[in-house]
Amino acid sequence: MPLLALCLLLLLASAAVALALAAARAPTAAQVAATAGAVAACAAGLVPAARSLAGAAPESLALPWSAPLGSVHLGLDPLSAFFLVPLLALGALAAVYGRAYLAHAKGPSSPAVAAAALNGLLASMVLVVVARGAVAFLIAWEAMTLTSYLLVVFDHHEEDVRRAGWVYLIAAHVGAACLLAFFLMLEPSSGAGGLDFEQLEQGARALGPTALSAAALLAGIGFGVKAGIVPLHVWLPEAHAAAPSHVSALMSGVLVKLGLYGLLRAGLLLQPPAAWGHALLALGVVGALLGILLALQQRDLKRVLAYSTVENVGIVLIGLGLCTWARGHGQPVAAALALTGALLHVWNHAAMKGLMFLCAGGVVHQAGTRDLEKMGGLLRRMPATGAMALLGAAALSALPPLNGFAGEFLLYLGLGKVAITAPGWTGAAAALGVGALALTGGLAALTFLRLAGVAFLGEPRSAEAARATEPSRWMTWPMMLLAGALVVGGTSPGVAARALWPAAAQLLGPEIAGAGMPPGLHPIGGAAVAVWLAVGLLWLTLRVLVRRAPKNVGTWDCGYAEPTPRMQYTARSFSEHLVSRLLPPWLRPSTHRPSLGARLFPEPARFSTESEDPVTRAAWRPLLATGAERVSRIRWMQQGQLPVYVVYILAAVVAALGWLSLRRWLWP
Amino acid sequence: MSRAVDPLLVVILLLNFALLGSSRLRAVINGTAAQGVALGALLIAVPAELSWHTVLIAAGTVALKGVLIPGMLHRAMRDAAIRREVEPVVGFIPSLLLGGVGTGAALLFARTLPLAPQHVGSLLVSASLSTVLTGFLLLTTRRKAITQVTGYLILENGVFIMGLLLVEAMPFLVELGALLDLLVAIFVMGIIINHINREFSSLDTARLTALKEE
Amino acid sequence: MNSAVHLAAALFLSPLMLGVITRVKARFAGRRGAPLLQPYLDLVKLFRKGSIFSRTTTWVFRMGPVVGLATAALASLLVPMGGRAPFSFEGDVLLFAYLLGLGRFFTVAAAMDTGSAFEGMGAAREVTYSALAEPALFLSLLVLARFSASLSLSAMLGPGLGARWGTSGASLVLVVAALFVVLLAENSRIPVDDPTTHLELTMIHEVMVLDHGGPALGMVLLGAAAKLFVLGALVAHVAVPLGEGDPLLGWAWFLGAQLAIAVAVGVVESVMARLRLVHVPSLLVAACLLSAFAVVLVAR
Amino acid sequence: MALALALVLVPLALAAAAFALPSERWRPWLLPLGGAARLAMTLVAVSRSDVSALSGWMRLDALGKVLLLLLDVLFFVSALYAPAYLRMRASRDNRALCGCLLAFLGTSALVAQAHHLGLLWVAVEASVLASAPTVYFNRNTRSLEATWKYLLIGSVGIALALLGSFFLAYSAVHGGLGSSLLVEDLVRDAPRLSPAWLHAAFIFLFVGYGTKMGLAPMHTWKPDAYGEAPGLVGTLLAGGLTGCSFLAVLRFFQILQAAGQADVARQMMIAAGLLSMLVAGGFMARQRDYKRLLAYSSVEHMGILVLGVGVGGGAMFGALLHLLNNGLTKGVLFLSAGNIHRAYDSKLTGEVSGALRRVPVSGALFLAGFFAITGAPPFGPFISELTILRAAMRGGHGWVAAGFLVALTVVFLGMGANVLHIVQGEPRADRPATGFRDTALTVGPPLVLLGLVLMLGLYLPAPLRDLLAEAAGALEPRS
Repeated sequence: MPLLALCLLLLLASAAVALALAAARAPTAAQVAATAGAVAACAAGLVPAARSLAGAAPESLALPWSAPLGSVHLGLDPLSAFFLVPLLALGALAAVYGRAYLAHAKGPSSPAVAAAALNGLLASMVLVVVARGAVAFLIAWEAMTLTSYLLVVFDHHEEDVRRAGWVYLIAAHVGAACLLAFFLMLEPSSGAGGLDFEQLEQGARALGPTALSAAALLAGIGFGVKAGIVPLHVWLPEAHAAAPSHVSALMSGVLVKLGLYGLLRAGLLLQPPAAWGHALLALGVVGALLGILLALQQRDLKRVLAYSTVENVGIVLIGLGLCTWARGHGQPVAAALALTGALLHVWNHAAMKGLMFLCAGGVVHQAGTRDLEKMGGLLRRMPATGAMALLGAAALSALPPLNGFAGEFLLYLGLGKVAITAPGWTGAAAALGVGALALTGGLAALTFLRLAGVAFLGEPRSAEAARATEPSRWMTWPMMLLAGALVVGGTSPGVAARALWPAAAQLLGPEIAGAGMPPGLHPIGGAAVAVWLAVGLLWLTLRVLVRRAPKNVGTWDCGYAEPTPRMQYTARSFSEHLVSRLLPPWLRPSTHRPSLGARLFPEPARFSTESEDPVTRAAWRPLLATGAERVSRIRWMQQGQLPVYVVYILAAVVAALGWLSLRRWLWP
Repeated sequence: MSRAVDPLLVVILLLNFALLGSSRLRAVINGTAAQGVALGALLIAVPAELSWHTVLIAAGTVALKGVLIPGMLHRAMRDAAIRREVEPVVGFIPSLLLGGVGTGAALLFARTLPLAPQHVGSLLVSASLSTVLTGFLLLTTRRKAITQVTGYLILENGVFIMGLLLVEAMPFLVELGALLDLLVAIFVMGIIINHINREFSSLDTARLTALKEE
Repeated sequence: MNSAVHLAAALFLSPLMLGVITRVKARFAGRRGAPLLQPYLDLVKLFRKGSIFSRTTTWVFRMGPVVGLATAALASLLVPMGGRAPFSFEGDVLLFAYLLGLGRFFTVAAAMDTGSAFEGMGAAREVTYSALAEPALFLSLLVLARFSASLSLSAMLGPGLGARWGTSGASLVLVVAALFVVLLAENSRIPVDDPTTHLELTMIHEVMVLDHGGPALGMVLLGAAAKLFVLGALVAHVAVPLGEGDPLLGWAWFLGAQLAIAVAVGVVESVMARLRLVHVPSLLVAACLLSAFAVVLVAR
Repeated sequence: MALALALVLVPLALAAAAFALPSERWRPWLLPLGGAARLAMTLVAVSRSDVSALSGWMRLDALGKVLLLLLDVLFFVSALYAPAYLRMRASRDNRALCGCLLAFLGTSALVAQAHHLGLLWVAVEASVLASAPTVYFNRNTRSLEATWKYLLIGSVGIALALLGSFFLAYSAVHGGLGSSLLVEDLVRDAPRLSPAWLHAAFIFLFVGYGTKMGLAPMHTWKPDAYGEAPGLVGTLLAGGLTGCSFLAVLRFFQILQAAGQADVARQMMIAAGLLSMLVAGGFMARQRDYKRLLAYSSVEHMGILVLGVGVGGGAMFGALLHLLNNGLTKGVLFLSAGNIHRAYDSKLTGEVSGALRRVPVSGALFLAGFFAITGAPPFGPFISELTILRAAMRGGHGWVAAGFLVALTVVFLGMGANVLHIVQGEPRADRPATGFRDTALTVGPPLVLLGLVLMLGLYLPAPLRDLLAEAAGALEPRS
């Protein structure tokens, strides 16, 4: 705990130093100070997190606070430590990467302030995870929103970025309001009350079933917004695309996961009945499928990745839902498998998506565009970034021998266990869940092949892409560390699973966790090693077999003599078959076709497609628009007519006197 | 409490109706002045024993409410060279009806308020509330700044009548109220009317509607 | 030992299946056809030839054949052939499916690495159809898993399956049908794709490997054959379950069944025309529905 | 004795000096002078326990101390802003502004200390009258209209408050009490006051003083007055004057509470509070003028204050803390909005964008102020709003809490769209720079206020907490 306090202190202090230096017009020094502080703080914080996962006893700390809301309780248990590990690891890498990424930013915002905000974001996320009381949690939660918002709108001179930031802010605010209500609902109404988690747990026991469901709904909305659960995910792709890439990495890798952390904590408080597992499972399946179906339509590199985060959160939710269901139905093994798989996937996804966003950042930084259709051939021009992006793409498609496979493997096992043993419809439902997961996996492969293929392979589709070069070392090193994590996580998934088991055990409770960790991952690690060996062996074989290869020949292209980059298959055409043949119209991007031939001579016409989120398009936008329209009807009250204003006062008096008389008449 | 109180209150109530029903600015101002004089008389009639103090306030009230302010309003009307009609937003008959309904409601509500022994049976409370209501009506249904000022004065008169209940127990309160109201009326409204007159060259407050939500 | 046998079978016997299919098709067309061992000859020829690599391509292009072959070979270690598979554990069926996925990933990536419009087209179709085939494969296998209460291929395709034909024949018929469709789709056979014409008209798998030549193409061919072999093994075990018994008898039975499948593929290729591309998804969705129906039947 | 009077008379004397001083240049410096003098005196007075005068008619209790502290900090900080601001507006005569502001400062101390109901009414009155001419600073038709509305609606409120005071006094007469209208005496004898008169009195007082607080539906003057007044004046009106009226409401609430008749009052306060919040949210939704936006935000927060008092329990403390938080945050918002107004010469949201570029510190302050006022931690309003909300939940007002949250969300949406449009993006090409730049004197004061708001969110000094607790305790029912 002292080291964790040191971590928080270092983050805040370095942020303050950076702001001071920025104010003193020393932006470079400010960035360096903030980055150094972040790295040191993350290193300091990883120690207690690792110790806690290694079995150290939970620690806690109570700080006196003068506000009327009780003292601030902090604590470190395996669940917190589980989320601290990716947070601090990815945080340090993002900070290092971010310094180089933003060093020459030309936008309206100061890189030094952004570096300080990043440290603030890290500090607030750490605080979210270690808070043991609702007040500290909410403060940290909102501080997390604000700091991340400031980072998202780093480039706020662009209209898109502003809109993305605003959508994010709206979503976060609605979520926070729900959380506020959630925590306050749980406060025990008898006695002195109190908003520490312990007291809230007691309060939850006293709630009736209706109130409990309402509380669960509030928690679901509040945390679900952050986690990007469909249909609350709409802010996610916008914000991730708009933010600087290291921030997107941190958001996708960690911030979104903190929504899941909140759900898990809420689960510990509420002790959800098994029936809620169905809801989570359904949400998970919908989220996974919708997320990936939207991901494969996007033109914007970072939006692809963002929608894939929606998908992966859905996958984790499938695990959580299954665990909830299985616990209540006497399937301890399936529950343990599902939860371990879900948690492992959280870690794996943090590494994979972190890597991919950093790679995307490299591309955006060097090629100056997020549009897939303007990329191509980047692997030749930025070999390290490109190779790591391909690795990340394979991992995100959940392919062995990389880490993405391990978590899904356990999830499949858990689902499969239920599918082959549970009687009746539950078994069928679990089996269909397996089918859905398989479909998701196949579509993920499509999505990431499309991304990697269009962006990194083939020929460049724009002059900028042709000129791109490898980004600075400070940007590639963090990527390489993450890529290493992908490989190691793939070859030794058991190690990761053992490391996170204390957190899973805490969530599962002693009855289930007492049976020990479910086996299952060992062969996967071996298989991964076998794949590496087999591929290596055959690669050498091919090297030997290929004796003479003439240099400088073009692609054959069925004999076409002058193939141009424009003839390549585009990102849109890559997914066109699936999108236009198989998806219902409301899931497709809306297209604006030019009207031709209306006049005698053709006029200039534009064809454009818009990939606004279908949920936004169908639900949230109309809802907000009508809401704003309804609400602002009240404006006729203020017409500038003084006499009318006086009537309001009279009406207030009359209404109050009337109420008084009525009261006296009703309750004499 | 003297026997003259209730008749005086009736006079005031009648003046209320007269104000609601009159169509000429001059008549409105004169009605206001008359009500001011009646208030002065009330002030002398209400207390059981008369003190110099009370007489002084009464004299001041008559001077201000009955002479000075009406005089100022007459002058403002002359200077602004405005039309002499009242220009109501709500017509005279509806105004009168509303006034009648209001007076009835005031009577009903006043019955729910228990009175101290020395005041039992007095019309003071209902007259006060009804006059306040009349003031509100004039304020809200008349368009010119001058009529709005008179409406406000009537409203103040209503409050003043309420204060008469306290004139024995807490004379300080009554004086304070009376004097400060006049301060409002004279200094601030006078100044503002002057400015409005200059800026808009009319005393029609219907023009003062630039600030609004559209 | 068992591993070596499995590897050898997958790598060295699989081209024979291609030969059989070609021969069956030739016979249907009234020709004598190429020798049964023709695929072997082709492979030898290719492995001895020189190579050409477009200047557009990178290491990914060479990785395609390598990974394709490596994963098919490794997958063969998870499938029971004459007897139990050399490696079997709870969940090996998932590894099996995802290994094939890995192979596909790099085959497709290699195609896109050429920057050619045709190969990009093939790549897009390959991933689209395989994504649709995935649920059918998993659901069919789940039916078998439910019978054996295990998620291991060796158990699922083990001796108990024979008895099930008596009790749950309907769902097993559905499973066989679904798996056969998956086999055809995954190996780009008619009616999904026509593997015999090395032209851009062949829409999926073959068009992806247009730029490969020499040893790389050899690896591609061998990998594809091995994939056909291991997927065929799945179908073979479900369609013609093997009782417990002598390993030699088992192998003989297994190879016979594989030959039968090759013949069946050849027959299908001869009597059917290639589907129009837009109808391929319908076929795959139908396979998904068949297997889902089978699941519901057994879970009921 | 002397201190109590000095708190009132020193600023009034300076006000007289301001009216007498001929120099347009030096007159504004009287404001910081007066502010500093008053702040120093207030700090002394707050630390003492027996500041009183006029045989108990004036007495500084915990409630008064809270208000006085808020007023003086706000006044001092905005007074520091005044000279630089008025130098920019050299074309306008600042005699009335400086004099009236100082007069307002003096009368506000009278409000804080008045313990006689008549005196309280006079004091609130005087503070409203003293502030009215400051709205007319710009001397154009719009500001005239605003002043006219402010004055007329305010006067109606004044009249109703007086009527209410009469009712209250009569409830004492009816109860057979003596002629004392001292709060202490009334609280002591509260059980003997006539309930019927008391209730009616509270209605008139609440509507009357509520008009001056700007509670819906009596808030109509507020957007006009705040919109047309200089940002400096907006700060003092929104943070200070509303506080004076709120204090008046609290004094009467205290009497009702002591009489055990507060139920009706609480219901009305909760209703008025929620209504104010919702109405304000509705008006913010498509607001195009950012100073009017701030006015509606003020309406909303007045609603929060009375709602807190109506909910009672811990919310009482929360409401008093929120009085401070809201006042200080409004200072940040009005002063930075004033700067932005100067830098663009427009207060229409549609014409102003990219403030973070043109006036980076003011823009950032405006943004931070927006986050603070909408209840984002780590700023003070979060703590006070959470306290109120929590008390509402615990007090069994679940639906009130739900309405509160909904209203906060609506407000956030309405306000955010405007504020973000103003601070982000690029300045419009057709809005050339006016030459206004951030300087230490124009951004320093709001920065100080923001620091205080931040401090209140993270750390509540023990003396202040005790003071607030004491003040809240005085409003609780007697056990």
